[in-house]
Amino acid sequence: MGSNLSLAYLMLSAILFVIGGVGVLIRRNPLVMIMCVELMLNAVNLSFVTFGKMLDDISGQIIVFFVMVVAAAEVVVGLALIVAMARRRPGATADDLRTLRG
Amino acid sequence: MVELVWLIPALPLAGFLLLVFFGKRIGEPRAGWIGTGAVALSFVTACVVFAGLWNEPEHTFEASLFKWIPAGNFNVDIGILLDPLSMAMVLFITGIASLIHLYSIGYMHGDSRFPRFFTYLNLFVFSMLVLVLGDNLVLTFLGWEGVGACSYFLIAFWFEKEENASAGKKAFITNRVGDWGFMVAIFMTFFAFGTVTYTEFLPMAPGLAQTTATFIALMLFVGAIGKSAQIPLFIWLPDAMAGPTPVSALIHAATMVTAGVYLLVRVNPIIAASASWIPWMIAIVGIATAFLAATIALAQQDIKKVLAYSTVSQLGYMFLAVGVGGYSAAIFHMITHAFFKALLFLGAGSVIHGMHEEQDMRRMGALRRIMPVTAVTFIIGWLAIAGVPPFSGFWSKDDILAYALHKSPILYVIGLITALLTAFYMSRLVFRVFYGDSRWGESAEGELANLNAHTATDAADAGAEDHADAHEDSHADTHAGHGAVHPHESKWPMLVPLIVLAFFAATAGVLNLPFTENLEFLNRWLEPVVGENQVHLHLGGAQLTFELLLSTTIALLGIFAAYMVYLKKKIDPSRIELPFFANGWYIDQGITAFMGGIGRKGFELIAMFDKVVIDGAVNGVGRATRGGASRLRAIENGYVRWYALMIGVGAVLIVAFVMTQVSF
Amino acid sequence: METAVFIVCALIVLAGGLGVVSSRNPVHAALSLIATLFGIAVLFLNLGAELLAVVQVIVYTGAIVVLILFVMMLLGVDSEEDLETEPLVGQRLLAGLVGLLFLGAILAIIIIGKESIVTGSHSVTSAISPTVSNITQIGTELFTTYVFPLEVTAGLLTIAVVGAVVLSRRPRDLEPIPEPESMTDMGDEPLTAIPEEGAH
Amino acid sequence: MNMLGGDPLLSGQVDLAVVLIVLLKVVGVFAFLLVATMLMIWFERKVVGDFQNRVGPNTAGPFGILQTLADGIKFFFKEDLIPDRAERRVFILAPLLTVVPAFLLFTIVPFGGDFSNGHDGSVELFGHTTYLQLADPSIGILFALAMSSIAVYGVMLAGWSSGSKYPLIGSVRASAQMVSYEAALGLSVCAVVLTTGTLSTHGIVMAQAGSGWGGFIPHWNLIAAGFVPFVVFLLASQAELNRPPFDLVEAEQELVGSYHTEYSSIRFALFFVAEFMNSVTMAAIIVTLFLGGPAGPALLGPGWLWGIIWFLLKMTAFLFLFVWVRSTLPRVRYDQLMDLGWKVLIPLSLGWLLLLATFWVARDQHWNGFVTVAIGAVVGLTGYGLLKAAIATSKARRLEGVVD
Repeated sequence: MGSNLSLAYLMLSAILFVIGGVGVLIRRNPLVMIMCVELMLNAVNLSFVTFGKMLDDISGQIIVFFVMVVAAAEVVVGLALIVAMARRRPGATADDLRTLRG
Repeated sequence: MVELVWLIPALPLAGFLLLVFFGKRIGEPRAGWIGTGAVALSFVTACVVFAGLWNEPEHTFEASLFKWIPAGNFNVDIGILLDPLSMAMVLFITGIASLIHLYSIGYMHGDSRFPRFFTYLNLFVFSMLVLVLGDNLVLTFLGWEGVGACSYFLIAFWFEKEENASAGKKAFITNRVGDWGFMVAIFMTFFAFGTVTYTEFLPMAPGLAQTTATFIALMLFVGAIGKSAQIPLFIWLPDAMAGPTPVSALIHAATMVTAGVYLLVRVNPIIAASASWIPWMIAIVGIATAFLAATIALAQQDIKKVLAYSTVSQLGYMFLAVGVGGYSAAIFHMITHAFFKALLFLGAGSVIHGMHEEQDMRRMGALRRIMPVTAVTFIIGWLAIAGVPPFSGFWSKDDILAYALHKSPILYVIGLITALLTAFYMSRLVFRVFYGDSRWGESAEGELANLNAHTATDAADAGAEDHADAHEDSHADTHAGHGAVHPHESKWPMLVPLIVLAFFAATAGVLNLPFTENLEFLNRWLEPVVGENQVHLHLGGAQLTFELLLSTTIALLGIFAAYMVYLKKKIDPSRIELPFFANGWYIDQGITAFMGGIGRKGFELIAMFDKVVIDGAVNGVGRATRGGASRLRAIENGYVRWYALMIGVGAVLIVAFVMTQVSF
Repeated sequence: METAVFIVCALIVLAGGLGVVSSRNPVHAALSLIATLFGIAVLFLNLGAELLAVVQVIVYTGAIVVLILFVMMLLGVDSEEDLETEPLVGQRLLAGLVGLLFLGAILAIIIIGKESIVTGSHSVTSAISPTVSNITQIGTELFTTYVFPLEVTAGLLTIAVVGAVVLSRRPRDLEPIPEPESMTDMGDEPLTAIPEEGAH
Repeated sequence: MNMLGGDPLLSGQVDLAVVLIVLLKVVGVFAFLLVATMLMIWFERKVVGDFQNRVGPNTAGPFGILQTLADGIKFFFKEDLIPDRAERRVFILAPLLTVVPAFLLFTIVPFGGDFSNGHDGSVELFGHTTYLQLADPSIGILFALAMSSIAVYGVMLAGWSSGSKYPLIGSVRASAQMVSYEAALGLSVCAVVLTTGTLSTHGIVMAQAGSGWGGFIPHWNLIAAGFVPFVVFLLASQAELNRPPFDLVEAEQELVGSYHTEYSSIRFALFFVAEFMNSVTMAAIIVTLFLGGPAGPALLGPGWLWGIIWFLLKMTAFLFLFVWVRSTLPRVRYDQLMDLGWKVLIPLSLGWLLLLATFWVARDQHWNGFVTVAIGAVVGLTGYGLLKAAIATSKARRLEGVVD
C-alpha cells in the first residue's frame, strides 16, 4: 500500500473524528450523542489500524479490539442511564440533565 | 535458647490481640487466666533466655527481626538488644507482672470491664518489654509511648468518675512534657551520630563534643523525669493512684516509672561524655525529690497516696544513684524496690479490698488479726522499705548512700534524713493500719467526725485533688454511718502473689551484698553495660561497718519515733502532719494559680494570635475561594455539551502549543 | 483497486458521519451510523484486518446500534429534534470553530509530517506476518502478550452489565423529575436560587 | 484478495477465465438460492397441508409446484401502498435490508465438492481447480454470524417506519430477540470452532470429512463437539429466523403480522422470500457446521456430484424438520422465549464450551481424562446449582414484592 494512501486513511480518520466531536457538541438527544461518540471511537480505531499497518505491527489491531470492548461497555451503561432518565422524564434531552447540577 | 528472645514480647502481644478481639466473648475468669498465662509464659521464656545468655560473649545478644523505617540513611529496625541490663529488667518485669496479673484476677473480680483490664495489662507488658528490649532509641520511644498510653487507659479505667478521668489526663499531659524532651534527644542523637541504634552510637559517645553530649543528656533527662516522676514533673504520679490498685503496683511503682532510670542507665556513656554539672543536676534533682516526697508522705491519710509519694521518693533515690555514678546501685534499688513496693501496693490493695474500697487510714487499724497473711507480708515489705537489715531495701539503699557519700557528704546526709523520714512514715502507715485500735465500724464514729472536720477545713482552700479526697471521705463517711464495715481476708489468687513477693522483698538483698566483691553479683553482671562509667567503690571494712550501722540506727530511729507518736501517742501527730505537707507543698495549687493568673493572660494572647492570624488566613483562603467561585460559576452552567466544548477548546490549545514546540 | 475501494468507502463513511450529526430524526442518524460502520469495516478489510472487519459488523452493527435502536423504540424517544433553536448562545458556532481548528491542526500535522508522523520502530516481536492468517496472529497475541488486559476487559464487561441492570431497573417509587419553570430561566442565576425553586 | 480465502482458484494468476468462473458461481448460487427458496415455500405449504390433513397447493404445475411463482407474479402486479404516517425512505429501504443479508449469508456455504476418498473438496472447472462455494474467507463462520446479526435491521426498521402500533411492538420484540439469541448462537459456533480449529467453512467441512470412526461413524461435529452445541444452535437458529415456535415478531394472532402489516405488493413479497431464503440458508449452515456439509462417500459416479447430492439430502432433511416443528409446536410466550435464551441456552452453551475447552487442554497436557471430566462435571453441576438457586431466589423475591 502506498504511503500516500496511509496518510489518506489518517486524514479520513481525523475528519471523521472531528465530525463526531462536533456532533457531541451540538446535538442534544443523548442517543445521538452516544452515536457521535461511537463515530469518534471508530475514527480512532481506523487510525490505530492504519498506524499498525504503517509500522507493520499487529498491536494496532489488538488495541482496536479492546477499544471495541470498552465501547460496548460504555454503550451499555450509557443506554441504561438514558433509560433511567427517560423513565422519569419522557423525552428528556442531555440539556435537561442540568437539573442535576449542584 | 537465647534465640527465643522474640517470644518474650510476642507472648503478651498475642494475649493482647486475643483479648482485644475476643475478650468480651471469652468472659470473666478465663480472660484473666489467658492474660496471666501469656505473661507467665513470657516469664518462663525469659528465664530460659537468661540461662542461654550466660553462654553469649559479654552476655549480649542482638537480633534484628525486620526492617521498620528504611528511609535513606535513616534506618530503624525492629531489633532486640539483649544485654545484662535489659535481661535484668525483663526478668523482674515479667516476673512481677505475672504475679500482679494473678492478683488482678482476684482483685478485679466482678468488674464489668474485667476482660478489658487484662487487655490493657497485656498491652502494657508488651510495651514495657519493647521499651527495655528495643535496640534503638526509636523503638524504646515506641515502648515508652505504649506504656504511657496504657498508663493513661488504666488510670482512667473507671472513667465514669470524673476524678479518675482527669487524673488520667493529668498523667498523660505531664508525660507529654517528658516525651518532648525524649523526642528532641532522639533527633539530636541522629543528628550527632547518624544512627539511633544503641550498639552503634553508644561506643561513639566518648568522642562526642561535650556541648552536644550535654544537650542530649539534658533532653534525655527531661524525658526521664517525666516518666519517672521527678521534680518538677512528679505531680501526676500521686493522682495516678485513681486507677485500680494492681495498676498502681505494676505500672506506677514497679515497672513503668522506672523506665526513666533505665533510660539514663542505658545511655550512661552519654552522661559520662557530657559536662560535669549534668550528673550533679541528676543527683540533686533525685535527692530533692526523695526528700520532698518523703515529707509529703508524712501527712497523707490515703493509704495509696502514702505509697505513691513513697514511690516518688524511692525513685528519687534511684536518680541520686545515677547522678553519683552508681548505675548498678540504681538498678539494684530498682529491683528491690520493685519487689517491696509491689508487695506494699498489693498489700494495700488487699486491705482496701477487704475494707470494701476504703482507702482512708483513719478508718483502719488493728487489721493484723483479721488479715493475718496480708499483715505479715505487708510488715515484711515495711521492714524492707524502712531499711532494716537484712531485708532487701536495706542493702540497696545503703549501696546508693555509699555512692552518694563518695560524691559528696551533703548528699549523704540528706539521703540519711530521707531514710529516717521513710522509716517514719512507713511505720506510721503500718501502725495505723495493722495495729492500734480498730477504727472501722460504729465505735469510731466520734473520732472520725473530729478528723473529718479537721480535714474538711484543710480541704476547703485546697485544689481539685484534695477536693476529690474530701468528696471520697464524706462519701465513705455516709457509707460507714449506715453500718459496720466487716473487713475480711482476701482470696488465694491475691494472697499467693503477696507471699511470693514478700519472700523476694526479704531476700533480694543477696543479689548485691557489699561485703566482698564476690558477693556483688549484680555489679559483676552489669559490668559489660555500665562498667566503664561506674564509680568503683572499694570500701574498707571499717567504713562499711560504720555506714551499715549508721543506716540501721537511722531506720530503727524512724520506726521508734513512729511508735512513740502513733502507738504510744506521746506526741500529737498534728505537729508532724503539717497541712503544708498534706497539701504536697502546695505545688498543685501553685501551678493552678499560675496557670489561672499570669499563664492565662499568656494563653489568651496566644489564642488571640490563633484567631486573628491563623484562623484569618484559613478563613481568608475560604472566602477568596468562595468569591472566586461565584464568579467562575458562570461557566458551570450544567450543560454537558458546554463542558465537552471546553474540553475541545483545551484540546485545541494543547495541540496548538505542541505544534509551536515541535519542528517538522 | 485499493484506492478505488478507499475512495468509495471514504465517501460512505463521511456521508454517514455527516448524516449522524445532521439528521433531525435519531433513527435516521442511527441508519447513517450503520453506513459509517460498514464503510469502516470495509476499510478494515482493505487494511488487511479481516477479523476486525467482521467483529466491527458483529459488535457495532449487530449489537451496539441494535441496542441503541431498541432503546429508541422502547422509550419512544425517536421524536425529531428541534435543530433550529439553541439554548446555549454561540455553542454551535464555537463548536464548529473548535472542530475546524482541531481538524486544521491535525491535517497540518499529517500533511507536513508525512511519513515521519509515525514515530517508533517497526515491530520485531509482533510484526504482521504475511503467511499466518490475521485471526491466528491476533489470537496468539491476545492470549499471550495481552492476556491480562483481556481478562480485565472480561471483568469490565461484567461490571458494565451489572451496572446497566441496576441502573435501568424500574424503581418502585418512581417520581418524575419536576420540570424547571423554563430552561432559560434556570440560566445562570446564582446557585442560591435553586433551593427556593425546590420550595414551591 | 486474501479475504476470499483459501480457494485455490484465486491463489494463482487472476485472468479472465477466473473472473468468469467466479461470475458463474455467483450466478449459480443466486439461481440455486432462488429456486431453493421457491421450492421451500411450496414444500412448506405442502407439508403443512399434509400435517393438517388438507391437500395444500395443487393447481399450478405438477403437485402445485409452480404455486410460488404464480403468487410472485400476482404480488408484482398488486398496488404498492405506502401509509401516510410511514417514514417513506426507511419504509422502502427495509425490505431490501432484509433480502440482502439473506443472499450474502449463502456465499460462504460449501454446497458441493469432492470430499470422498481423502480429496480436499476441490473440483476441476474449466481447467481451474476451485471449491464449490462462492467465497472461503478465513473468518468464514464469523461472516455468517455478522450477516445474521444485521438481518434484524430489515425487520426492525420495517416495523418502526410503518408508523403504526403493532409493527412497532414487533420491531421492539425483534431487536430484543435477535440480540438475546445471537449470544447463544455465537457460543455454540465457538464449540464447533474449538473442535475443528478453524473459522473457514471449508476447513470446518474438511475437518468432518473422511471415513470416520470405525470406518462408518462420520466425524461430524454433531458428535465431535458433543450433542449440546447442535441442539443449542438448532434452537437459537429458529429464534434467529423468527420461525415458529419463536415467531413472536410476526405473531399474526397478536400483532396482525407485525412488521409487514402495512406492507403490500412486491415489498411484502421480499419479506416473504427473505424469510424462506433464510430458512434455506440456515439449514445449509447447520449442515455445514454439524453434519459435514457436502462431505460424504462417493458411491458411484464422479465424486463432485455426490458432494452436491449429500448436501441437498442433509439440507432437505433439516428443512423438513423446520416445517415439522412449525406445524406441531404452539408459539411460546414472550417471557418463555427470553427465559429460554438467557437462562437455559446461554448458560448451557457456555458451560459446554468450558467443558470442551477443559477437555482439549487436558488432552494437550496429558492429564487423566477421566479425572478431568469428573472434575469438569462437578464444576459444571455446581455452576448449574448456583444458577438455579439464583433464579429461584430472584423469583421468590419478585413474588414477595421486594424487587420488580
